[in-house]
Amino acid sequence: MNTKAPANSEAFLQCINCKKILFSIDFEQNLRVCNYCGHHHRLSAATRIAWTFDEDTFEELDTELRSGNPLEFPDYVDKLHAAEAKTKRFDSVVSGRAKLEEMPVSVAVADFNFMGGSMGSVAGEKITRTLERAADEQTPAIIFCASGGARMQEGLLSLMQMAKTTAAAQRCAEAGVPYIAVFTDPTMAGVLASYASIADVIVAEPRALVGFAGTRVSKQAGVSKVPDDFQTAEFCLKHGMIDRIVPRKEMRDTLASLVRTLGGHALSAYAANGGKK
Amino acid sequence: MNTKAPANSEAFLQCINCKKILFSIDFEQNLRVCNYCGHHHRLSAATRIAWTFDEDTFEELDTELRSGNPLEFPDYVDKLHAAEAKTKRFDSVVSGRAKLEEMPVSVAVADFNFMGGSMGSVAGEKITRTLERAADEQTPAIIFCASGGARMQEGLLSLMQMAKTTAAAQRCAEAGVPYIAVFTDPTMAGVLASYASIADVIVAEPRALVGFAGTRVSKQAGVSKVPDDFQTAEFCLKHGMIDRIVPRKEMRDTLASLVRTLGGHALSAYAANGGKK
Amino acid sequence: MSSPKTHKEWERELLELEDFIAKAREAARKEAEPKSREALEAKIEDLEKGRDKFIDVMYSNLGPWEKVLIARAEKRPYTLDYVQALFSEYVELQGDRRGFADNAIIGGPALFNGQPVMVVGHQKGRNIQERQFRNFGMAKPEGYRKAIRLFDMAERFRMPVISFVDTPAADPGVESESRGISEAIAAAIMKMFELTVPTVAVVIGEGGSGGAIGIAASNRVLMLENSVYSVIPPEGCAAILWRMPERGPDASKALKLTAASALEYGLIDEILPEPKGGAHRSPVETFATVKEAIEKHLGALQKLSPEVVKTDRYDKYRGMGRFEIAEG
Amino acid sequence: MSSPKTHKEWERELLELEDFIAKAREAARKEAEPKSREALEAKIEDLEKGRDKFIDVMYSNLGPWEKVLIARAEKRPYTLDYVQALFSEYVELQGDRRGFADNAIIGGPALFNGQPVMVVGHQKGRNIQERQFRNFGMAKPEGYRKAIRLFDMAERFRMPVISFVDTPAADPGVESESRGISEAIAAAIMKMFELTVPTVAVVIGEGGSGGAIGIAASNRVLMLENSVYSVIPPEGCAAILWRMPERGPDASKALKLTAASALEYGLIDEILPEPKGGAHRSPVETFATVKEAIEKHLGALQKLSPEVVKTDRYDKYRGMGRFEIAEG
Ligand SMILES: [Zn+2]
Ligand SMILES: [Zn+2]
Repeated sequence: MNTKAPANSEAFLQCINCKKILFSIDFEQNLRVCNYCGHHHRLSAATRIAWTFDEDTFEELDTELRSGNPLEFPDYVDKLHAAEAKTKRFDSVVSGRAKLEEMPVSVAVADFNFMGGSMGSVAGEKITRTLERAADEQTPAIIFCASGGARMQEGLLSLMQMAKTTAAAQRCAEAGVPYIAVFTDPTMAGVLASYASIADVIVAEPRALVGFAGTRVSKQAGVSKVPDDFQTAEFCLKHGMIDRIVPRKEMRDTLASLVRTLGGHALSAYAANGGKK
Repeated sequence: MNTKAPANSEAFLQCINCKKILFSIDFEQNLRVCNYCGHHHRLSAATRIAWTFDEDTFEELDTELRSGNPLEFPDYVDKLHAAEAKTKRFDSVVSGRAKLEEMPVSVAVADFNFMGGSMGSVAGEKITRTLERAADEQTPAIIFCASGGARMQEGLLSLMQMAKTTAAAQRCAEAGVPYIAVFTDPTMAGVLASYASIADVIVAEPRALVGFAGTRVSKQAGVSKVPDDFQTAEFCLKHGMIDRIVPRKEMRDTLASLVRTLGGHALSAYAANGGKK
Repeated sequence: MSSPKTHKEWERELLELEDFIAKAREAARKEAEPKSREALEAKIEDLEKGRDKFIDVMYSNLGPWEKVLIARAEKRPYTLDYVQALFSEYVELQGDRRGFADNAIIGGPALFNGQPVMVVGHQKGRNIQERQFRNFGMAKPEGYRKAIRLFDMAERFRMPVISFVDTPAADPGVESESRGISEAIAAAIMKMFELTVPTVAVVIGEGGSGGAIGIAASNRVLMLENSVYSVIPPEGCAAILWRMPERGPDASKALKLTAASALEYGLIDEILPEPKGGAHRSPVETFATVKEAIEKHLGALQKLSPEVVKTDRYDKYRGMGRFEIAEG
Repeated sequence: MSSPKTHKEWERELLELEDFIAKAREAARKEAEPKSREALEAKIEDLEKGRDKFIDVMYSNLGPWEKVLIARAEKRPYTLDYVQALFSEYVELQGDRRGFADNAIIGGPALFNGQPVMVVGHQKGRNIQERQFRNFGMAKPEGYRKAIRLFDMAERFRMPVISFVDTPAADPGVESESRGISEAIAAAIMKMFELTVPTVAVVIGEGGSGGAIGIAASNRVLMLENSVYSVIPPEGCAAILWRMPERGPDASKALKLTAASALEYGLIDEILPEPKGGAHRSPVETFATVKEAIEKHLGALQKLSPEVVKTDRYDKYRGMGRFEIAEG
């Protein structure tokens, strides 16, 4: 695994969950999981990639895709520019190829820092390409989800990304290539109700927020009382909606085992093709 | 529809549900549904066939199949002989071909009078042949269920009929031929947990008993309280397990519409083959 | 001037006028004296012309918010009205076969011009009891799972699928969440992309986000002129943008949720014109329009091979989205 | 003499003997004086020979009821014991993706001799907490629906399915009934017949009626020597036949529920011998036997084409049943 240098120069930081003070160096060593309460703090796409896949094997693709403002939605351009400045990226999804324990995988990782990881045309296109590459090249797909949902500012175009990405997941299934989704905090709404939920295997980070409707909406809508763990990964597990909750430090091993077992057939086809389609 | 002559020479009878006294002639005219409480009294296979399919179109098949006593199970032979004497049949299922509003259908009808409609090797074989004929001849399958479950006296052979009949239903589905099941009182246990529950469309007669475990077993097993309508057709409808509750007098029309719509493609293939495979 | 909040409120003057005309007609009917009756009838005729003009003006150049109100109008034809008008031998099938039943999505096999098809649609209710029974047209997971079952049958028995879209949203409650409303919607979308039979969706009222796309991902998507199709309800959008849900009318402009916008962005295939004054003012005319449109699109799709039907659908959605290409 | 009701009761004398030997061994260990210790050890050796002979006698010529007791024994290896012993990289997958999770059926992908397979099995518990957590190995609908999901993946990713059967019955409670336990079992059976990947089932303990066949309808079905497979629990059969559930031992004879009978009637493919004294007396030996048998059958099945794998399974079950042909 790769270096876990402190993200900033501060020696200490505070856990956003339990509010305890942590040593930055310990915190990074512990993959940004609080030593006290086990809270899994959010990661940028770059960090996630570095900590998950084989060192220096990630090849980023689709970098030319940039969100426009097709609806001329008020203030959207400003928000995009702010997000671009903050993340040095053109949108919330990073996509490409990587290796996991030397097995080739097609990868997409969402970055919550870019407009809450929301899915507009660019995110939808990148997810679609990731799943299409998986199908075409017979390499298992791994997608790390982190999103508040569809991107309102692209209107119906965003809604259609739900159909488009789901269609690509269907193509992946038909091609006999496993698709594994990782729900990180948060995985919500339009993303959850499309490509995220139909992965062959779904694992989630502990206590990740996972749900369809904003919590307020659900609570208003339901007459039944709201359980304490409502819209958490734990709630999803109890209700059969995900396969496992996997702590961050076991994530790489778990994903590798899933790729090796479920992806065995696809990877043989990949190898038979000389490692390329 | 065919003649509904009184089954016996008595002028009156008593509803087994509401205990009111009924005129036999009215009762028969009303398809043995109580005028007062709407209770659907059980029908023999012969009556069911006469009241459902086009007049004189039923061609009975598989009549040579007769239950033996493969396990040398105590008293089984006596029970078989008694059932044969009572029903003038060799087992609980009557199978064959018929027409419904001039459309060819593959048909099986269970007779509860033969050892509680239980499924042993013969019933399993007849259901299997009915579904295989449907698949092979591209004629929709209609099966009227009435059974207490698998026939204990044939042991594991009976259990295997669950797999065998279900496999035949799978073949039917793969052949693009619709299979419609009608749950009549009672449709239970091994029959419900095999070919009955995986029909494309399931309709039930009102208040038919439908369930997996004997009512006593379920009540013991569950800590939760037992609903009033537990294991009735109405309970199944509420829980999404059946498509419709169809009163006996609407059954023929409903089945015909289903065959005409769902079976349209299969029946075209049948017609293109000159009405035979 | 603040925007109207309901279709009734927006049409208030028109409804008053219609009410007045109805009363005048009643008076004329009761009037024994021929001269007076004639005079009254002449006046009524004038009033009716005035009303028609009123409708003309009101319904020409509708803004997005007015369309939202019309799309939600209680008097608008609902799915079962179309089913009754356009199909024969419809048998409604129920249940998800997993323990639950839903009444906000309905469906079953039927004949369309004598040809077997599978019908699926959201169903709203007109009075309070009906509305509760239909959960205001908001389907729970079991609704989408029933739809999947019907899609499966459609594929198995080679029946085209006609779906009618009319929902404010999928049910967002705790129960729905606990049974996986997100998975149900996603799985329904996925199933639609598996089909090799032609699929045609008609947005007849509200095309409400995920709840709509769950049964709308079809080869052809048609929208009635005054229906809307949106990623989020305008009130919800306003609440997020400006923390003022009452600014729904403004949000409805920003969201580009009209049929015209959807067509412009290449997201639907055709706009079906409504009768003057909206679909509810002449349901018969509306049914005829919808029927003809389905015939046309279904006819074209049925000329394609099953494989092409499927890739046509994939390619259609594959192309949706608008983005820029950054300079290398 | 009344029949024993549990494996423990049946083995009581043997267990006492084993207990005595253990105590003697402890005493020998503590004995400082070499002569006395030697004497004790010699006695222990005699006792052990006696015990072995005891086991020999007890476990030779077992009746059906004794097999029922052994099949239900708490000490018997359970599915997860086999999973741990026979496979690597097992990742347990959970959930039916419909709102519910079950702990009586478990499963997931794994490697078997380095080759990807899908493992599914009933899981019982050993202590009270575990037993409740596993619902005594009685799966609810969600267990079978999870199995279906795993079968689907196995097909999609070309993985053979290995299932371990060990359940008294499917859960018969009100909850299970309300979520369609019957449909879940039937759909699981149906799914197994759709598969074109090889499937091998091993009955390791109790093959309890519908609950068992729901994950057992495989290309090859193997039974451990002392496992049982029955259409109804013997106690239930006795209750129906004689209204005396305590006559289970008699019913167990009538039901022909042993591996030998199943093989005789052509319903299974092979009986796997157990170590002397039952699978639990030498799990390692049992695991080796089971592993070898799976290798053999899987190896043979993997030589067949996917289509043939499927028809092989169909034909196998198609031929099950015994009836007479009446004179025309
Ligand atoms: Zn903390
Ligand atoms: Zn009565």
